Amino acid sequence: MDGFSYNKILFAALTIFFTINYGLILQGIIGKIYARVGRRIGIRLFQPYFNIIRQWATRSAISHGVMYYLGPVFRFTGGAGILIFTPLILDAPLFNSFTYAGDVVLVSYFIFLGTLGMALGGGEAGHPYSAIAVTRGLAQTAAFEISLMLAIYSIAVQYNTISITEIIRAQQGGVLNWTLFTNPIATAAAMLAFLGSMMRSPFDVVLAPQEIPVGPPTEYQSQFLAMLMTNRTIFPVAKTVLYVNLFFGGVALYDSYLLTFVVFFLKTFFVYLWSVFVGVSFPRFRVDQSIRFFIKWPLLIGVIAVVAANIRY
Amino acid sequence: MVKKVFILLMIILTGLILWSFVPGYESRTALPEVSAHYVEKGPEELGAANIVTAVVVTYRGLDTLGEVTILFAASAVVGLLIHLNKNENKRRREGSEILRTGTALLFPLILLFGIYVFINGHLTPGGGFQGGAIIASAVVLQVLAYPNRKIGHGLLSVIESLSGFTYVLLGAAGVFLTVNGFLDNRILPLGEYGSLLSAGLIPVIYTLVGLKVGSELSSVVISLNGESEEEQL
Amino acid sequence: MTGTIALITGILLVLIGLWGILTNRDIIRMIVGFSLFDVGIHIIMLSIGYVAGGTAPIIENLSDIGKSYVDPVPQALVLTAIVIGLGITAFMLTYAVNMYEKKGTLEIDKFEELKW
Amino acid sequence: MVDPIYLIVIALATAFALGLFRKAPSLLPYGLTLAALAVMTVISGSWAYGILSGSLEGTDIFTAGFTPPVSINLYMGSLEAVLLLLVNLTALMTALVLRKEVKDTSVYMLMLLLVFVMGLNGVIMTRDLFNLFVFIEIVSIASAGLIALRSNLEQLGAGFKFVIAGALTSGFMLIGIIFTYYTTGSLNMDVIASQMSPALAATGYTGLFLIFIGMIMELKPFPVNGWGLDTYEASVPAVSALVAAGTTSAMFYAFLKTSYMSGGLFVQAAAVIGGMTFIGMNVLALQQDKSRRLLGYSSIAQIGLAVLAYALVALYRIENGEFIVFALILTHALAKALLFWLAGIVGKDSIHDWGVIKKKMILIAPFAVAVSALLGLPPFPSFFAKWDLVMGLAARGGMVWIILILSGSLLEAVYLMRWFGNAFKDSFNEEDTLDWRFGTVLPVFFNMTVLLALGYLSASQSSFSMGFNWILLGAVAVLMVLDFLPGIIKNLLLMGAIGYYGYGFVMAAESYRSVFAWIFALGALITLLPGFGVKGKRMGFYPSAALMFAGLIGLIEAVDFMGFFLSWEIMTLGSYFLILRGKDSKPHALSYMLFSLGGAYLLMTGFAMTYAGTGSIALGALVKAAIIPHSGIIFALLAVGFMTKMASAGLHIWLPGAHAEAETDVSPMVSGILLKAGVFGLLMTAISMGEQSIGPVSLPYVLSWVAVITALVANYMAAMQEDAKRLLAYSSIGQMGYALFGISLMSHLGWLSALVISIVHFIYKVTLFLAIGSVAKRTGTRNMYQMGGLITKMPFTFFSVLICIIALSGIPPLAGFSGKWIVYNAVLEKRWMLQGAVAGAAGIIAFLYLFRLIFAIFLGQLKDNHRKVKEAPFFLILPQALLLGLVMFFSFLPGSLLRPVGEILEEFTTAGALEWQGNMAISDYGYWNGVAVMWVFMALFAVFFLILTINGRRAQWIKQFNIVFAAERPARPETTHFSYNFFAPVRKALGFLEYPFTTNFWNRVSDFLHAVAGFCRRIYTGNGQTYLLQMVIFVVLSYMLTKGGF
Amino acid sequence: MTDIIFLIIALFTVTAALYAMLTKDRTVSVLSAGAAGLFASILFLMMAAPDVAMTEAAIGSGLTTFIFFFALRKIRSSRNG
Repeated sequence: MDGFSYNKILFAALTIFFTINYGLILQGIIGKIYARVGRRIGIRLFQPYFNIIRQWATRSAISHGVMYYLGPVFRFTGGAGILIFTPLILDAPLFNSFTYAGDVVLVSYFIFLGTLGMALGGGEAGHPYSAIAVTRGLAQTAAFEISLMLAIYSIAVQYNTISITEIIRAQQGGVLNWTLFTNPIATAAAMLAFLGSMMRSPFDVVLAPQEIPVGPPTEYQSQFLAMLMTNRTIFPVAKTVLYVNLFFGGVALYDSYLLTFVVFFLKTFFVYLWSVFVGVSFPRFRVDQSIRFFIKWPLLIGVIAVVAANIRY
Repeated sequence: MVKKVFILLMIILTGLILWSFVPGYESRTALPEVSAHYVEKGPEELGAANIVTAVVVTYRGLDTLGEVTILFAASAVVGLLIHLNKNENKRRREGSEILRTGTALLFPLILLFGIYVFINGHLTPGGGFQGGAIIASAVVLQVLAYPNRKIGHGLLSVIESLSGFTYVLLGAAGVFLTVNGFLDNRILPLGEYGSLLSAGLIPVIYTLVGLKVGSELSSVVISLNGESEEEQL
Repeated sequence: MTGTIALITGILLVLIGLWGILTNRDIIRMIVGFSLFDVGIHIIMLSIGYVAGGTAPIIENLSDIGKSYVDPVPQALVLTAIVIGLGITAFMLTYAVNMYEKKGTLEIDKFEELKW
Repeated sequence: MVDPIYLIVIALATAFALGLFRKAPSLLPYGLTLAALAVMTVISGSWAYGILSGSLEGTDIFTAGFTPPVSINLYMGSLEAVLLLLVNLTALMTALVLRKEVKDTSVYMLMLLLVFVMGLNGVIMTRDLFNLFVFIEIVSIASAGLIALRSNLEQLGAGFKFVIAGALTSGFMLIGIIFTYYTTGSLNMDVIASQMSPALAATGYTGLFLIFIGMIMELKPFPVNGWGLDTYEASVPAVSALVAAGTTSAMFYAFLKTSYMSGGLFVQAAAVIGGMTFIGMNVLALQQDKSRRLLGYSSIAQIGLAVLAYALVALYRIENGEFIVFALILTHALAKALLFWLAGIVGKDSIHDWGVIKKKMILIAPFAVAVSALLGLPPFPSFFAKWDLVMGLAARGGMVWIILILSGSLLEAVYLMRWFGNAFKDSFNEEDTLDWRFGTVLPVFFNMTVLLALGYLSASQSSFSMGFNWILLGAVAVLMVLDFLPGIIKNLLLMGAIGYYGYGFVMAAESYRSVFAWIFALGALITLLPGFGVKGKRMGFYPSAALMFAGLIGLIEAVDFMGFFLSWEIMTLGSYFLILRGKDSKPHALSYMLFSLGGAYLLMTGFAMTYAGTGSIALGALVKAAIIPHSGIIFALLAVGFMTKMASAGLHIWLPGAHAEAETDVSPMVSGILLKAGVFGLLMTAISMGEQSIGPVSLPYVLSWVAVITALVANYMAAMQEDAKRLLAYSSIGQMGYALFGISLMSHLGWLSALVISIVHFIYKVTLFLAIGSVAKRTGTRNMYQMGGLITKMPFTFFSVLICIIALSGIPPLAGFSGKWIVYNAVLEKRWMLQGAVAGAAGIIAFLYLFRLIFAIFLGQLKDNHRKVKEAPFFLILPQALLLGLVMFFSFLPGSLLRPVGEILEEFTTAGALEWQGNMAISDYGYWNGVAVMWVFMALFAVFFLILTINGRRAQWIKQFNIVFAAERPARPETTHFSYNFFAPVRKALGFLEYPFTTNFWNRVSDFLHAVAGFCRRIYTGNGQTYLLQMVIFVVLSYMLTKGGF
Repeated sequence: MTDIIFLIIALFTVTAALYAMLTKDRTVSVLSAGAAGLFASILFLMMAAPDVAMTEAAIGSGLTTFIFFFALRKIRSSRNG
């Protein structure tokens, strides 16, 4: 929790760079797995790299207006902001550049900056599909956030802090210290919410391919789309890291950098995989169905988590 | 029927309320303080033999003024309503010959009797109201005998107004001439006890009251008979 | 005794008057009820002022002062009340006449233009 | 000094003399009558002045040259003098109004008028029982005559009922008088009073009872008053005015005299009857839509209140009783006479036809004054009377009566305000005319002036320590007088007054008051700015606004309950008039007023209980109130009272309509500023009283749930609105829910969040309402689905909305986040996570409506009919720009806001207070560096923007419809602007939240009351005989109940 | 003795009053009420109140009855017309 120093700018840039690469690889792997489950060959592992580079290189940029132009900027700012406000690896200065700016509340609210930017940009594009997708996304977000919030409350009471760093620190010293085991109910609630936040099947109606090709960014192409795609590589990572930090013991800085990265990779990968796993086994929900779903079971579990935490701690 | 029984019940209950006074009641043997004062000091103070008159005209003169006002108001209302609802007058059958002759004979007598009653109010039973009523009866006879004769409000109204006005002024004169003397009869000398011209202002006031009440009641009767001032004499 | 009889008579008259007022739908007869009601009250009033063995409070000679007289005050009040009663009766009758001219009936329950 | 007996002499002499002028031109008798009444007025006025100023003393007036009890005496004291002045003045004015009738009625009407007045004078002055009876008879005969002034069927029927009821009543009374004479041997009230003893009261019970019941029935108690109502309805309005003002006042005074005479024997019965009348008449009046009959109901109710007040003053030995009773009577008389005269001018009986009053707009002013005075709003004497009464009752344990009085008053507000609203808002037929003559108009304005003057007098004489801003009230008065000037000048005047006063005021405000002082004073100046853009006079706007701001500022300055409550009511009144100005605001303004009054009465009760428990009316007494018995109830009353103003769930139904329908620059006033009054009050209560509970129920805990449910449901409702201003209105409810939640946390952080939310909500809700208001103005609609794509047409407005919605939703770099962050910490500290989660969910739902707001209006496709829309006018943008500057300042330096506010609160509790390390705020749980967040945001934004711009510098701007839509280019914007029923899936899933529980509840309450009224008023069958029977039953029952048998 | 006469007249008064209220005929009713007034005035006389007796006779029973009849006549005439 130090203050500002100029090297932190560099650290932040490195964090973003690292995450972009990691995210792209992760995308490739997940894509592969997804295809294999569906008995297809799937994309190449580095296909995401090609995609994103191609988009950045596309020169036919057109704009529908100021907000359309700024939308991706907002979006990426939001994604990158979360990333550098969240400790990726405990006590590693490189991955803790701006964590001093705020705690888990800041991070969870900062998420909305990107969302809002996207929504505004898509909105100005004038395509109705964008707006429809935004409404679906917002509605779904509103539904799952409540159980996530309950889970966060539960662990905040458990650890008596809302500082992410402190929460990670409290989980050190063995697998059994993870929130997953010390507070399984809260974890359950949060992981259900996680499904919604990843917008994967069955909660992927926001981007439903049949009706709305790509969701809010319907009208985006070329460099704007490139920026959005870049964001899409870091955003799931940032979110996953947050979940890992809160519920799966975070990633401590081990003596061996390799070990540290392996742990980081494994934890984020499996948490990410969880959403994929659920996604392939369920059909898609309509928005109202997913709202009803979230205000039933995850909510109930969340309430139990909070009440239990209140009693226990 | 149920309603009538209920009303009866209510009246019985009202009766019970009033009855609650009866057990505690017995005729007085002595007068209350104020009444005793009237009876004992009244003749000297006011010079009126008829104590009731003394009370009515002077001691409780304000009541009497109010009473006159009530009659005045009543006749004004009667006048107002008749005035507002003018309708054509049908000729009525004249009274019988006997009635007309009798009326011609009796009318002045009754008038005189009325005047006698109010002039002597301070000495004998009677007074302005009774006298006024008697005068009005004379008018009633007249109206019965000659239903179509126009007896206007004009004269009556002037008498009424003047007598009333004078009454009030005389009352107010007491305030000028004595202390706190509104309606005080002693602004005129009390005179010799028991004579006609005694008791100061009382006979004057009773005369005025008699005239006023007589004219008012008469105009009520005339109004009810269907006369309105437009057709007056 | 006279006083008590008068008092009871008065009360009875009041009640009879009330009965008439409350049960007769005919306005004229209601007014008759009121005048009986009034007479009853007047009798009650006089009974209050009655002094057993008292004479009328007319003192012909000053030497008569000190004899037993009935109370002059209620008499004065009744006098006033009677005149007021006449005024009110005349007044009610005028109303009745006008109401009849307007509506052609004297049933009290036909005059319900205003309610609630 | 002229002997008061001349009052009677002059009236009678003139009346008698009028008979001589039967044939004279009508002007002569009319002139004589006026002269007589004028002289009487002067006489009684000089007595009133003399006695009240102390140069004269009350005197006995003897008649017949004897002293009482031998002869009848009258008395002229201060009360008599005032009442006489009232009666004679009213008569004089009524004579002016009746000018037109003189021709048709010959001299009779004038005679009756004079006799009537003389009778009233006598009733007031006499000290003799039988004489009182005579005068009462005079009054009833004369008024029965005046009732039939036009001699139509209705008048005759009503007059006859009046006469027979009067005859029955006076019969009972006469029997009572003579019985009393028997037991006491006297007719002089003073003598009887001096003899009165328990023994005498027992033997003379029946007599005294009959006098009592006779006097009570003269006052037309519920339910034996059908004849009285008919009279009010049927008479010429001017006569009704005289009856309502003169007869009732005089009869009431006579009732007082007889009641004193019997040594207060029937005080309890009077209390019950008075209370029953007050409530009963007010309930029944709900169903009434004939204005004169309505006034009749109201008159009788008011007299019931006066009787009740008298009885309670006597029962509970309340101080200042004379003032209480007579303030009520005088206010009622003046206001009711005014309203009846007004009814004469308007000439329409149905309250739905009163719109015609707007033909002379100025008539609204007396109407408003009279209605306010009747309702006991400040500054009219009735306000102070009710206040003193309630305080006194509370101190002596008369809670039941307080509830009764206040609920009756609320009911009264329902129908009076409905009527006023109708008159103000209803359209009218151009062909209708007003009876606009000197003679009819003068009395109305005269009484209005008198009411205002009395208000000033009673305020300046009142017992409370005056902390009130007369400068601002003076501004109200000046603006009222100068209402003919152009709006801009008045605006300058008002801003000048507020600026001049506000500077010292803000500087002087201490503690958390200073926060609200800033909001109120700054808010006033900023929200008045748009007024410069409005052309024309804006009649009524500036006085109302001044009234509201005066009230708001008074709230801060108040040092005692009285001052606080007074300011509260003034603020309510001003804002009511402001809201009423909106286009379709009639029902909303009404419900606003009713909820506000209801809330205010709860406050009053709470204050009264505090006073009862602590013996102090200083606002500081609330601190002491924390430990007295019933402190929980006090807290609950105050909390609910303030929550009505904050529009918490269940008490909110007035807000959406009221805020949405208000004018463009009124919405920000009432939403951004006015709501904070509730926050202020509740915060004051919470800070002063601390945690309170009723039994095992902790009140802050209950409040917290109410708060979060308010926030959740309101935000949900906001997301479902199609009307942009309604959306903002619901959003305000939700934000106030957060503030309430903060207060209910009862901790440093909780209160800090409430204050911060108040401040930022003020800033962005004013901005938003101005921005959306200007959009609505430019596009001519408030429906969002009819807008779209306005970003290019109104870019500044878009920008200000954008900043505001980011701030409002609490997204980090802007100021709104601070409130959220503090709330989270406070929730953890208190461990109310469930409520916290609901509040959080509400916050997320807020995104739904905020996005909808900006998207549907500014983004998407521009509609064809909006292609020529212009940017908002300068004076609507200027305040927005100022406020946006403030938002940005607080966003860059959140500490500049949080630190001073936090320091203020440390005075009360330091537990959990934020610790500051440079720009970093540290709580017990977490930390937040707003400055760092801002810089990170800006840096990232700048970098990415540069990347995008450099990479795509050849970006080409394309036309509106250049999109791919189902493989076609859309030709019309409507098909591509997705906006109507925006959140249909949410509605499908959560539609149950929309079920109007609250609205249905209040509708049922209203329906129930109206049904009760509709059913109960059937007792007024219209049959005179039935009325008589009811009276007899009433007498019998009263006797049985007071005596407990026969 | 006087008591008995008084009682009898009192009974007459009450009877006349009752009859006035029970009879179906308006005219009879008015007349019996007048009679009751007349009896009452005798009672007044016996109670040493000659003034009142006179008044009651002249006004209470006399003039009032006249006025009743005038009113009745007017009503009748307006019915015929």
